[in-house]
Amino acid sequence: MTKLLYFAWVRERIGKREEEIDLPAEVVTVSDLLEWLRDKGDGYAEALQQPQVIRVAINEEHVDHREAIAGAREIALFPPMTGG
Amino acid sequence: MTKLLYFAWVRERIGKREEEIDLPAEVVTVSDLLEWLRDKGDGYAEALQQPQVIRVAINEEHVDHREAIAGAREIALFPPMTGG
Amino acid sequence: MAIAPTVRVQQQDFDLAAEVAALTSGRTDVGAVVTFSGLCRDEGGALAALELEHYPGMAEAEIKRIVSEAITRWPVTGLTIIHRYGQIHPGENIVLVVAASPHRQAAFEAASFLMDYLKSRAPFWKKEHHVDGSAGGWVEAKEADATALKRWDEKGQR
Amino acid sequence: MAIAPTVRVQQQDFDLAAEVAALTSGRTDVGAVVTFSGLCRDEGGALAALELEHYPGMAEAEIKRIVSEAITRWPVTGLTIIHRYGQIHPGENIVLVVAASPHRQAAFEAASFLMDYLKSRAPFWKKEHHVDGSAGGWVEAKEADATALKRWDEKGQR
Repeated sequence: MTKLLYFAWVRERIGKREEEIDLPAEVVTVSDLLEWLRDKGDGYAEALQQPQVIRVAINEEHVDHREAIAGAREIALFPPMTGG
Repeated sequence: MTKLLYFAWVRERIGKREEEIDLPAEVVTVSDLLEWLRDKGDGYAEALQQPQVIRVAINEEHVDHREAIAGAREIALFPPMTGG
Repeated sequence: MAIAPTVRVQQQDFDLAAEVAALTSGRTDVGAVVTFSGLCRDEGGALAALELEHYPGMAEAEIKRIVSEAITRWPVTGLTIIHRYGQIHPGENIVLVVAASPHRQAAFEAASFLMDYLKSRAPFWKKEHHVDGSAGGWVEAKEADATALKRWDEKGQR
Repeated sequence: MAIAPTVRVQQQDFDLAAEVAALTSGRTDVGAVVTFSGLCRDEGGALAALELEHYPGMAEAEIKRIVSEAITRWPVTGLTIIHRYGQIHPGENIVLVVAASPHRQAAFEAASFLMDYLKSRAPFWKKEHHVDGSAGGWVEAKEADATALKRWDEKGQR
């Protein structure tokens, strides 16, 4: 089981803050994950329709979409940050 | 009569903070003034031995050594500034 | 220089003077302190409040990584970053950066670097709430902020 | 922008928090406040005090000219410069610059510009007094400060 976290409009569109998901073996990279999640329902499709803008952190560290997700305890998806 | 002001080591070497001087007609520019003052005594000679390092303000504004001193009420001589 | 930076992510306001004092009191090796305070603007009267969402845990971790990078780049004697979250009204503080150093250029550059990195790398998101009751939506990341970040890469490569 | 900058040349210390509050209180158009505090260092324990001499009248006039220049260059909502003179001990404040603006880059650049100009153009001179009782002599102007000033000329010409 992997913990998925959603923030800002990704959270609003998916309609939840977090969930535990059992990822299938064919989901190897961050890109694979975003594509796979899009098929989980309308909210996911809406949140992830432009996967290239989604920022991803694995275990609280920014990662590239090409990154492998093997060993991830926690994967967070969110829009570009607007702190400061 | 023109008021001359001296600051920092220029003041210390000349040995006074200020003086009123009647400048002769041949003293036209700041450069002329520095050269003319050097002959006024040992303190002046010591303070102004390297005239190119001396900064000058006329009526409280920085000026170049080529500047004419005509009309100056107050001329200040000092080393490069070290504020801030 | 082994320094112990201060990083806090909190709902409550901060005290600028106290944070500066914490980096200078009883010390005689600090020549320059630069502070940056980021405040909420009302956008010409349209904005009622900003709602700042953050990723707890990662926010602190990412800011600490940014701070560590600054420490390797500049001879700082102290660094403090405080970032607020929650509801913030116009005129209120959002973020504080304090950089102390023997030298002014290092203090200016470290503070400016930290702000640029906070803007684009720290996991915070701003949502606008309008005076007329409408939800203004999420603030979009600015191209200018990404550009601001790049100048530090270039410097690093020189 | 018509702003009323604050320029003070004084013997007594200043209050950083009060000066920042003066530029932000009751306002909702300020997004960024950068402060620079310059402090007296003890140079590894050798320095007992700095004696700051200034040219009364011209010091204020010159700082006001520098401030006017900054106002034409950056969209600032407020600027404050306080420069102390007299005897200053290690750990004590020498100078304060506060720049407030809607935007962070403008606040950083205006404050940095003001400091570079103060260093090389404001009529102040520092004399060192050593712990061992010897007069350390007058601090010499640094080449680096002249160089720091030049970068603003280049920007102006672009």
